[in-house]
This record gives sequence, structure tokens and C-alpha cells, in this order.
Amino acid sequence: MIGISGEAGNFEVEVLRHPRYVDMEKCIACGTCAEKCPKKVDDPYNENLVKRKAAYVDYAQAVPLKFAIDKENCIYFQKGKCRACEKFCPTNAINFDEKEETLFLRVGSVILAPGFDAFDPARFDAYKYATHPNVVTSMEFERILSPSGPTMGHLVRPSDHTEPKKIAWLQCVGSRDMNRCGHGYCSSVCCMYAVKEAVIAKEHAGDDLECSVFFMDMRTYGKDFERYYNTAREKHGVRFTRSRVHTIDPIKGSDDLLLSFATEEGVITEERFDLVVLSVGMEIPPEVSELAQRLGIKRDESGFCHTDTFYPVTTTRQGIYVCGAFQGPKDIPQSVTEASAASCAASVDLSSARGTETLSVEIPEERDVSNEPPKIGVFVCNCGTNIGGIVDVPAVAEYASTLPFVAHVDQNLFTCSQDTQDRMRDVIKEAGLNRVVVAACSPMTHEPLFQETLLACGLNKQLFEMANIRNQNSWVHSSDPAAATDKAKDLIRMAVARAALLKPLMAKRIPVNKRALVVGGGVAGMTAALGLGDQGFDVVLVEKETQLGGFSRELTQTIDGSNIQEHILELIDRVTRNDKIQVLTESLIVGFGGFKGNFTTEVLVGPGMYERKIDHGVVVLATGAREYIPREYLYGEDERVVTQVDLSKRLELKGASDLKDVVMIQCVGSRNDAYPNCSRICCQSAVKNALHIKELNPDANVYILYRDIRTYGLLENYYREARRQGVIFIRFRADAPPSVESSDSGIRVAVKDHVLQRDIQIHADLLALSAGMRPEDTEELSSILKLARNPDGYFMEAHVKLRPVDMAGEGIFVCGTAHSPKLISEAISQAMAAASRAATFLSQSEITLSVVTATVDQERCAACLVCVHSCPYGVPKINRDGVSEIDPALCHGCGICAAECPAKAIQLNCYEDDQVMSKVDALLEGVL
Amino acid sequence: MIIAEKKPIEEVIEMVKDFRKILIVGCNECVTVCEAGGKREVAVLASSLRMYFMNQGKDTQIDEVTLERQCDREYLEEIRNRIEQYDVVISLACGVGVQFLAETYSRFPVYPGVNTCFMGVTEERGVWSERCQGCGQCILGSTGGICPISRCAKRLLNGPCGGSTKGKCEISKDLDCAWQLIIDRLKELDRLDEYEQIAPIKDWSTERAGGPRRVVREDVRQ
Amino acid sequence: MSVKTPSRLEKILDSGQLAVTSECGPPRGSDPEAITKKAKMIRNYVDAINITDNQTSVTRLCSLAACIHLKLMGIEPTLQMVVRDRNRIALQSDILGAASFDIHNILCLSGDHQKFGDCPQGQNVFDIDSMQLIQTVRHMRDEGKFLGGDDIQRPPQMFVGAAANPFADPFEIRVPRLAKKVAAGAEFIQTQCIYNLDKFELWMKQARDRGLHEKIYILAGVTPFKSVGMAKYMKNRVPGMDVPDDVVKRMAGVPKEKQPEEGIAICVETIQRLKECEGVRGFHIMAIEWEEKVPEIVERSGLYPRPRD
Amino acid sequence: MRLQYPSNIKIVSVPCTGKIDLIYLLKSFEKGADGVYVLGCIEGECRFGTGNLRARKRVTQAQKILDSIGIGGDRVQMYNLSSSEGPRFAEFAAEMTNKIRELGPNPIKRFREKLAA
Repeated sequence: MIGISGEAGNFEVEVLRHPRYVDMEKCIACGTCAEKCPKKVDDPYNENLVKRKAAYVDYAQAVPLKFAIDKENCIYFQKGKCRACEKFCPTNAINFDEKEETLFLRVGSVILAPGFDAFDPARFDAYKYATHPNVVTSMEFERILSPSGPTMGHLVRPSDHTEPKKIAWLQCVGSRDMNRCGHGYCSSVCCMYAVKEAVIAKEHAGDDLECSVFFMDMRTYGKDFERYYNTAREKHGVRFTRSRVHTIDPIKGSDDLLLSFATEEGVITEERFDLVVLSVGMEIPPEVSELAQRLGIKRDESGFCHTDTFYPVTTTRQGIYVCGAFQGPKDIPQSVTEASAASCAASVDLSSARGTETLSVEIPEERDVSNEPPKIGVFVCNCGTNIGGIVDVPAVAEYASTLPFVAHVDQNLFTCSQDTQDRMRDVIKEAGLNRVVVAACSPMTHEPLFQETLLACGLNKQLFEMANIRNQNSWVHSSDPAAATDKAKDLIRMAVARAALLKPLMAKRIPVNKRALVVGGGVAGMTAALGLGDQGFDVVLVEKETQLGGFSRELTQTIDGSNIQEHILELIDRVTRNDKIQVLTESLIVGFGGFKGNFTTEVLVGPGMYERKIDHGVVVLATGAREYIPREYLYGEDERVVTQVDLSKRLELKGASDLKDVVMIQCVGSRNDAYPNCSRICCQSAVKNALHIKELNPDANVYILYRDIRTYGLLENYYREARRQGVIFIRFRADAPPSVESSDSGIRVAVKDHVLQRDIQIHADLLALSAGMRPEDTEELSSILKLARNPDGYFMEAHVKLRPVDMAGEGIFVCGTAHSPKLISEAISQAMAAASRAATFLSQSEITLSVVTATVDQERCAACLVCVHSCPYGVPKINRDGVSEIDPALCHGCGICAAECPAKAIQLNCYEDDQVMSKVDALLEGVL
Repeated sequence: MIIAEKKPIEEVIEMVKDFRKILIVGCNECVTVCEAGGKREVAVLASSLRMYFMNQGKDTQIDEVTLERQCDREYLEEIRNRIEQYDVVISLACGVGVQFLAETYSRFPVYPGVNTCFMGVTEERGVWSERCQGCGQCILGSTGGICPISRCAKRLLNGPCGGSTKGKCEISKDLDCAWQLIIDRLKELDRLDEYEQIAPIKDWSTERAGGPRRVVREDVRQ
Repeated sequence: MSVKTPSRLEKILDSGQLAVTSECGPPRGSDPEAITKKAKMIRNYVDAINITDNQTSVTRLCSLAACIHLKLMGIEPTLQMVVRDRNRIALQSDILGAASFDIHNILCLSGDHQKFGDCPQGQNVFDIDSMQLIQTVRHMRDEGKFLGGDDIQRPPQMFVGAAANPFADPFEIRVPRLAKKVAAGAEFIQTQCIYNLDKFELWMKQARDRGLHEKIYILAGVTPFKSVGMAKYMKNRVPGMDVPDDVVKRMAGVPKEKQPEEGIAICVETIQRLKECEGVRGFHIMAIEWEEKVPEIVERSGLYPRPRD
Repeated sequence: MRLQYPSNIKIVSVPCTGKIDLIYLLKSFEKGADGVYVLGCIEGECRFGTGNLRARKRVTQAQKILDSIGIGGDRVQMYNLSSSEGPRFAEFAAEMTNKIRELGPNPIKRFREKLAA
């Protein structure tokens, strides 16, 4: 991106498009170019551990799956001759004349997602990364563990390809390190990925492998992360050592490495390892910094994009939004969440233009083939030489013509090409075909294309079947063409057999009620409601209390000093003034039914418990969480013992001039047997309040008793600042927690300091407990809405990484602390993300349901409840007739019920028993 | 419902190994629900037997049918026309169905494919437990709705015996002591004082002891 | 309570003296010597000897025949009768058989489940339960009638006993259950072996609170440990047995060769303490395959000599 | 990745291994397959929750039945892998093929022979 001119709603973006020297329209990703290319190049996808060719595709799952020519390394470009790829490309897709192109795009909003670079530790001499092959980065180690990586997942060390017996991970390489690299921030993700790599390494290599992680603070602060950390330590036996390793030395006469470090008790120790992994952090690449500069976007001192706490995806330039690691170090779930949040912000700006530039396709009326005997057309593809070079396609085509119900056989150079599609259309019409089999490549990539052709001929698209004679045959049996030819015949026979049994299926379309229900009127709920209301969707916001605001009403300011109460008032004002948003306070959800696009929720409203039924298309859950009420450390018994939330309020009201010694205890109600997870926010709460005390009364002593300080990301800067201002941090171990006694003159806190190796007594005026969080109301709602929760009671998203705000049930979304403990800025991102995901539903006037759903033969049903019990989504119900009924709108199409049904009364469309078994029967025809 | 368990395939083979035309008859009632003799189990047994015989080099015809019930004559009649083709029938119904099938088609050897276990409930999928032994004289009213005849290993009407330990039966730690359950329930119902009423000696004549039983209802009889 | 039968045991109890009973398990064979030998060992130290009825469901010489052997030796037997193996016809018939030999004591029991015996695949009967067996004997004795209603020529003259386990679960119905046995017609109780004295005394107190101790003679059951292994086995394996940890510890605290002595000492101490417990009217000493120690226990407990006729 | 694997393997696709009926497995052998294996997602990563765990139970059931009727339970197996694990796919294919080679052809294929004898 060269630059952006204009203003929000009307930008012109100048984009410089580099040539790939491959015509994307023509490339069929057969890989011949790469195979024939003589030039080997380091493969950056595999961290340069192996080579690829100068004609290449980034990785096997790349989208779009099209090859490109690496100009810097291409022999033709560098030396003037070669062009081998061009010669062998079966589709003439290579175009050496392709030129750089400048595009001007007119857009209303811009989202920046430029990502990050992994820190390059070559600059740290003491770690020998640049000089020793057995010191690798975590990124390299990821590739070594990957089955698609350079060693195909076989865990070996680079120097001699032997299996390591002892691996060390060194944390905070390029993070939390002002001295050596100027990166004061924490990269947020390295602790968790190091734990993961250690566990996976042990899974690959067996329990004999010793894995040691050297760390300063173990920052497993995310949802369910602490459980994972505990399992790694206790079940997998990963060793964790609290120390920053200062030197790695090669051991002469071997490929091993010697680590020198000081233990927590200050003992200088050395230990030998076979392989050392540097857990490298994130940094903003120079080209991203330059881009930000060109766009005139403000960045913080570490180079990350500047955003406001309450507007976490908004840059300093109007209409330009940001997401991902450029906004601040973060993991995949948070990046995915933020991406949806940015799209919400952009969509709000663009809502008036929604649906203005769409095209629709004319589809002819469907032909009724139900009374016709199967007439199958088989199209066998050569795929250039991909199939034809190995498989004897003419023989296969000849064979296909002998199969039952086959009325027409064609062989094509490229079945997917436009001219073949035109021809297929003619043949279907002329020969009156009512089923089509294409023997070519993978249905994953090409089935939709061929189905379009069927639709254009008035055939139901289910009357189509593919035989994958390329990916499952010619590519993988290229060394034995005869066997590949035989297998191609088998695969086509199987496909034809199934095709004969195919039935037309009409995808059901259901209308979408364009109203959203948002449950919970805290910061997350209000933000989600606004995200939808500002896009023009009707919203009903249900809040159980008499006023909006939720738990945030208890809060004063964020760590960067932003005023939370002001923001809540602003949100309340915007929500109540938005005529798309209807607010129901003092309301309780008592009933719920329906399915995506068409839910009905029963709500009791107001003190009169007036019952209302709300029809809506989506639900956003934002029921929030509250501070844990401690039963520990004299809380509730001695008024000088308070929580961090109490303390914030107190500082606001009374200041800190009367405080001489304040003690804070971390992890109260978190990271224990009853509640194993970390509550994520308490470390920063403690640091925030400590800084506030220091600001109000610099003479006050503040002691923070902690287990790990988890000021992840940019919060680390505040932790550093607190230390600079003299806040005293004392670590205690979970098995030796502080003891607290009440006396007339104060609270006596005793704790063992592990660095000084001695017991410390502090006489405090005030003891602040960093109480964790607990979800609010999830239990009852989960039973009414049939929602999954994790063991701590937080709602469980559909996929932790890839669908972080979707619930398993379609049309239901979650955000805020109902999902897991989080900061206000994170809750806001997630709320916007939930609004965005909800809008993808609401923006459609109808939803097309999958045809792959289960249906019950009610005559056969024994009402045994096996389907009811085995469905992962609780869809089958015994209806009023006393038999099972499966709502196609709710069915996910897994087929588990069909397999389990003891009466064999359930069939899954497209995978009916006879359709599946027809393939087996055809394959084994004549074997007996 | 009636709970049954599939017989081991070896036992079924032993019964029918000398026959050449076999009909396997499933039942769409209780045995379907307890996953022992429904259409799916019929198919599994049929396929297994076919392979067994083929492996033995025997040309054996094995067909499948699953009836709505085998304890009613009308449903059994559905196979009258085709049963002639077979020389043996395996019924996957409970003992009731097997007998009624054998009674209906007395010329055909009929073999059971399941072991009929008891009358019980589905505790969870894959776990069934006994609740009733059909004694013909229900006393559940005085035992808080818990039957000591089917659930106490000693059928004690004035339990528990001294073997009741921590709420479990002396014969198995996995088995609740029925009398503990009864006492808990009576307590819950605030009826524990009834415990001290001695249950009289039971008339077992309405149970198995009285010989094969029969219920005749003249009011509905046709 | 007044004497209703010719039972010697009943007479002694009625006289207010502490009664002492013991038990013998019949052999797994037909040699009567096994019974007579044991009986000779203890005959002068106890008032009556129980003969177990296929205890733990292991098949043995029948209780009735063994009782007859004792009777012929001039020793007073207590016929133990379980309802596991016989229906009401056989039970009544055996009661009459016993009565024909003037066997005057009967202990009515359910019987252990056959699962752990030598015939785990056998059928059980449980036509009536132990409570109903008590009623049956009393009905036969007091009404002089069979269960079927017909008159009995020379009805049995039996002192009717039952077992009680003060430790079994659920504890809250232990006393109501005792009351139920009293109501059914039981006249004496032999309890499960007592190791947890506190709990036993609590049970006795609750029984006294309901006046049960005045309606039935309670004989406290004791069994000496031969070894710490036996203590642990009884603690962990025998259903309805309550052996406190400190008792096991005490056994474990002495060398192996001293353990039998310690077991006897515990047993004697138990008897001595329970002598003071109101409502305890005697002791039932079950020295399992250790009958030779009964005299020592009786003597050391101060229960010797036994009353003479 | 185009890793070579034995050509005697043909794939029948289902939406989830939880859809695979015990009958499918048995019938495949009844029709003369020498080996059948079920390829499911990594345990704990089933898109539908526990489909692959159910499939594993059915494979175990099929193994028991095949053992008891003399066909050989080892002829049916279950493997788990993720979609990015091409090499493991090839590895499993080779492993299964070797296993079946060791076990020899499905014995019922000699049915005609045995019948004639």
C-alpha cells in the first residue's frame, strides 16, 4: 500500500501490485513449474531449514492455491535464460512479461492487519544463535515439530539429525528486555507456546525427553491456559525453572550446549542440553513502521499502533482501523476477535452502502428427474499431464462407458476450463443426462464449479459426484502408472455406483429475523448493542438490574488513567438515544426456543414481571462476571482487608495520605484447586492501584506479594514503572502462601521471600486482595439456552482459536467477561467482534440450510432416545407422535445419530447407507 | 422395559452352524431400545454370520427382518409367507418374543440371539439396571417407591441386613443398598416412622412360585 | 419379662446374672468329632453354644445335626437358622426337628449372600426374612400353629433370639431396627463383634432411651483378634464391621508373636468395660477357630465360674 | 505434498467418522475387503465433539467380531490425524498395507474354492 488519500467514507488507496509471473486464471496448481524449476531457494515458510524452488507456492494450504515466480532467485530473471517452467506448464500460465501494476481502490474504510515479525536473536552474542545450529528459535522449532515441516514432524536437532534427549526453552528473548533490544513490552504469547511446544515435543519423542522451560514469570493468563500449564508440569513432567539464562556456550567435542544461569535462590548453575529453543517475541517490522508513517498514524514508543482504551481498534486517522499484533502483542484468539471488531467498526461507517454493489445470478428452473432412470455422464480429466501423464485416460474413459447407467463419456484436457464447462452444458442437454460424474481432482476445490454447471442446465446440484483420480491417485501413485490406471477405474466405478443412487435435494431456505437480542447491559453488552444498532439493525438489550453499566459501575479508571465512569455514561447515553436499540431493564430471561435466524426468547420485564416474547435472529451473550468475594485472609472480618476494586474506590474517595504501608496479595481465588485458572486482570489491577497510591502519597510503602506477575503485552511498561517507583514485589510459592493476622495496630502479614530466603513480616494499614473473577448468571442461562460452559462456568466458544466469539449453536455469540476474565479494552473488542459476527447473519434476508441433514423414518423409530442422547447438539426430540424428529435448521449434519440408531430409522442426506455402501460394493465388485 | 444382552457370536454360531437357510428376526420394541436386538443388531449379526459361513466354505443364506413386536401374533404373521424358505430362525427378541415366534411357527427351529436379563431402566446410554421382578403384588407404596424385591440381593422385606455398608450392598460396592435407598426416601418424605411397621410374610403365589401366570381381563376380552 | 421356655439361657438371664455364650462352626465334613472336641473345650465356661448355619455361605455340616450332637453331650445349643437356604416349609420343619430334641434356643438370621460362598451360582430362597422368621417361631410356640394356620402337636419351646449390628449403615435406624425385632418377638439379641465401644455405648443409650433394654436381653458380641492382619481384614473386608483405627494401631504396635496375647487383652478389656454398660445382659464370645481361648477370656473377664443348675 | 502411498487404498468419505456404522465395517469385509481403516480427526479435536471417539468404539467392536468369526480383528484399524498431516496419512497407508500383507487376503475370498472342495 503506497498511500491513502481522501477521508473516511471516501478513501482512494494506491496499491502497488507485484507481478507473480503466473496467470492466476490459468494456473491449476499442478506444480509442474516447481518440479521443473532448476533453482533451489531457502524456504522461508519452513524458516529456511529446507529449500524450495524459485517457482513455488508458499505452502500446501495456501489460498489462493496458485504458484508464483520468485524473481530475485529466478535463473531467467537473473541470468537471462532458462524458462523451463514456461516450457512445461500445461496451461501456459507462465508469463514473464507481467509487469508491476498500480491500482487505485475506492473504499470507505481501511483495516490495517500488517502483523509482526518474530524477533531475530542473531544480535544476542551470548545466545550463539547465529553460530550454533542447535540453538533455534521457537518458530524454527514449530516447523521441526510440524508433520508438513522439514523433518516431517520427526523431532531431530539440526546439527546431526539425532533425536534430542534434553531440550531447553529460554523465555523472553526479545521481550521484557530494555537493555539488549529496547523492547520493554511482553510479547504475550511466548509462555503459552513454549509450554505447548514442550508438551508436543514430549508427545512426539516420548516421556524420556526432558523438557525444561527457563522463565521469569509464567504468563499463562488466557482462558483455560493455567490448566494447560498445570497439566504440562504435573502430567507431562515438563520442568519449569525460574531464571533468566545469561549465557549459552557450545561444549567442545560435542554438539551440545551448556546453559549458565542463577537459580531463584541465587545459586549459579550450569546444565547441559542437546537443543536450545529461544522463545522469541514479537516486533513491528520496519516496513510496517514506514507504512504507518506514510498513513500518518500515531504509534506508541514500542512501535505498536496507538489506540484508545475504549476504542481499541480505532487508529488516530478517522476511517482507518487496526487489528492483530500491530495493535499490540497478542495471540490468535485475540487477533481473530480483533479482526471481527475492526470489521464491525468499518461496517458501522459503511452501513448505508450495505448491499449496494451486489450481483445476482439467474438460475433456470429445475428439471424433475424423479421418474427417469439414471443417465450418467462421466467426464474424465487429463488435468494436462497431471492425470494424463500417469493414468491411461483413454482406457479409463473406455472402461467408464461400460459401467451401468453411463450414457455418455468424455475425456478433457482440463475439465475445469470454461470451454469444457460450456461443452459439458451442451452434452447434458443433448444427451439428456440426469447425473454427472467428474473424474478429476478434489471436490474440496472444484465441486462448486461443476455444480454451477449442473444448475445452469436445470439439474439439481446434488446429482453430481466426483472421483478424485488426481490427488488420490495420479499424484500419489505416479511411480506405478498401471496401478494408477486400475485405481482410476475403481474410483470411477465407485463414483458411478453412488451417482446412480443420488437424489435431488432442495436446500431449505429460512427467513432471518433481523433483530438481535443482547443479554447483559454492561460495557460489553452496550458496545455490542451499539455495534449492531449503528449498523441499522434492531436490538433488544436485556439487563437484569435497574440500570445499565454492569460490574463496571464499580470501577474507577483503567491503568492508563482513562475514566471508566465517563465512558459508561457515554455508552448509556448513546444506547438510550439510539432509536434502533430497545433497552429492557430489570428483566429476566425465562424461556428460549427456535434456531439461527428465528429465535424466540421469553423475558419477564420490570418489577411487575410482565412477560414478553421477543422474536429475534441472533443472540449476543454479555452477562459478564464479578469480582470473587474472598473467604481468605480475614476478608469480611477485618475492615482493613479489602479487594482491589474496594481499594480503587477508596483511593478515589479518600486518597492515600493516611496510608503508610499497603500490602497486596495476588491470586486470591485464582490458580488454586477450586479455581485453577488465572483471572488475567488482577496483576494489572494491583500495579494500577500501587501506582495510584504512589502518585497520591509517594512516601507510602506498597508491597505486592505475587506468584507470577502477569502484566502481559504493553502492561509490562506499568510493571516496570511500578518497580521504578519503589513498589516492592515479593514472590511467594503456592504451597507457602502468606499468613495474615489482625491486630489493633494493623494487619500483620508474614511471607517467605524466596529470593532473600527468609521470612518477612510486614505491618500493614491496609491489605488489598487481588480477588479473581467469577462468571455471573451463566449457570441458569446455560440451561435455558442450552449452552456449553467450561469448568469455571464461563461460556464455551465454538472454537477457542478460530471462532472465539461464536457459540457452538449457530446464531449465538458471546463477548466480554461472560467468555473469560478480561480487561475493559478487550471486552470492548470482543463485543464489537460479536456484533460483527451477528451482523453477518442479520445482513442476509434468508439463510440457506445445508442439505446434509438427518431425517427420521418415523414408521421405524422405536423412540429409544439413542439419537437424543448421542447428538452432540441436542437436536433430535421425541415429538407429540412419540417418535424422534430432527429439525433440519438445527442439524449440523455429522451423521452420528444415523450411525447409532438401533432401529436404523435415521438416514443422513447425501450419505444414506445405500449411497455409502454402494461405493464399497462397487469397489469390491467381483472380488468374491 | 425388558432388558436383554446380545449372546456372544460364538454361541449363536454353535446353535445354527448346521443350517443352510437362516432368517434373523429382530424386534423393534424393548430390545431395540436396549440396543440388543433391533434392526442394527440384526444387520450386524447377519453380516457376521455370513462371513463366518463363507470362511467355513459353506453356502448359507442369511436374511434379515425386523418386526414391530414379537409378542403379538399380528406382527409375527408378517413373515408367514416367507418363513417357508428357511430352515431355522434366530430371534433377537426377548425370551417372550422367541417363544411366541416358536409357538407361532412350531415347525421351525427357533433359536434365541439374546439373553433376556430383566425388567429395568436405562440409567444412561449403555447402562441398564433392574427395577421390577413382576411379583404380582406391588408393595412400592410402603417402601417409598423403591422395590426391595428386585433391588435387594436378599429380597428382604424388613431390611437392611447387617451387610449394608456406606449405602452399598454387601455383594458389590457398585450396588446401592435398596434399604438404604428406602430409608433415605422415607426420611425425605418424612415417613421414617413407617419403617418400624413389620412387613408381613409375602404371598409369593402371584410370583414365579405360583406357576406360569396369566392375566385375564373379562372387561376387555373379545 | 418372665420365663416362657425351658431354655437354660433364658433362666440365667431372667435371674439377672450375666450370661455367656459362644459359638462353634460345624466342620466341612461329616466327622462329629470336630464339634464335640470344641464343645468339650468350652462347655464349663459358657451357658449355651451357638452352632452356625452354613456361615458365609460355605457349605458345612448342618446346624441342626450339630446342635443335636451338643444336646446329646448335655450341652445347651443355640440353633442358628438362616432364611437364605430354606423356604417356609423347610424352616418350620427344621424347627420342629430341633424341638423334638428339646433344643430350646434359636437365633434367627438372614444369612450372608451366597455370592462369596462356595456356591456363588446357586439360587437363594429368602422366602421370608429374618424378622419374619422371628415371628414364625413365636407364632409356632405361642399360638401353637403353623404359618398355614393348622395346629401343631407339641409346639416347639424355643427362646427366640436375633442378631443386631449396632454398627451397620445407616446408623440412624439401628435402634428402630432393634425395636422392630423386639416387636416381631425376639427375646434375646447377640450383637455383631464390638470394637468401637463408644459407638456401641451410644447405641445402647438410644436403646435405653426407648426402654428396649427392658424388653430384650442384649448379649454383647466380642471376637478376639489373633493378629493385626485379622484386625485389618475385619476392618476393611467384612461388611458391617466397625474396627476403629486405634485398635488396629494397638495390634500393630506389638511384635507379631505378642499379637494373639494383645488380641485377648483387648477382648477382655472390652468385656470389662461393657459389664458396666446398662442393658448389657451378657456376652457372646465368637472366637473364630480359636475356641481354646474362650476359657481364658471368660476367666480373665471375671465371668467364671458359670452358674450351675 | 504428493507423498507416494500404496495404490490399493481407496477412500470412501463421510462427514465425520461418527457417521461410520459398525455395519459399514462388517459389510466391507463381507464383500471381500482385505482391510478397512478409519481415519478420523485427532482425539479431542472432533468438529462434532466426540464423533471420532464413537468411531473408535465401533472399530473395537468390529475387531472383536472379526476375531470371533475367524476373519481377524487386526484387519480393521482406526487412526487419527489432522488435515495438515500428509506424511502421517502416507505413513498410516503404508502401515496398514503392510499389516494386511502380513495377514494375507481376507479368508472369505477363498469361499468358492472351499465350497468346491
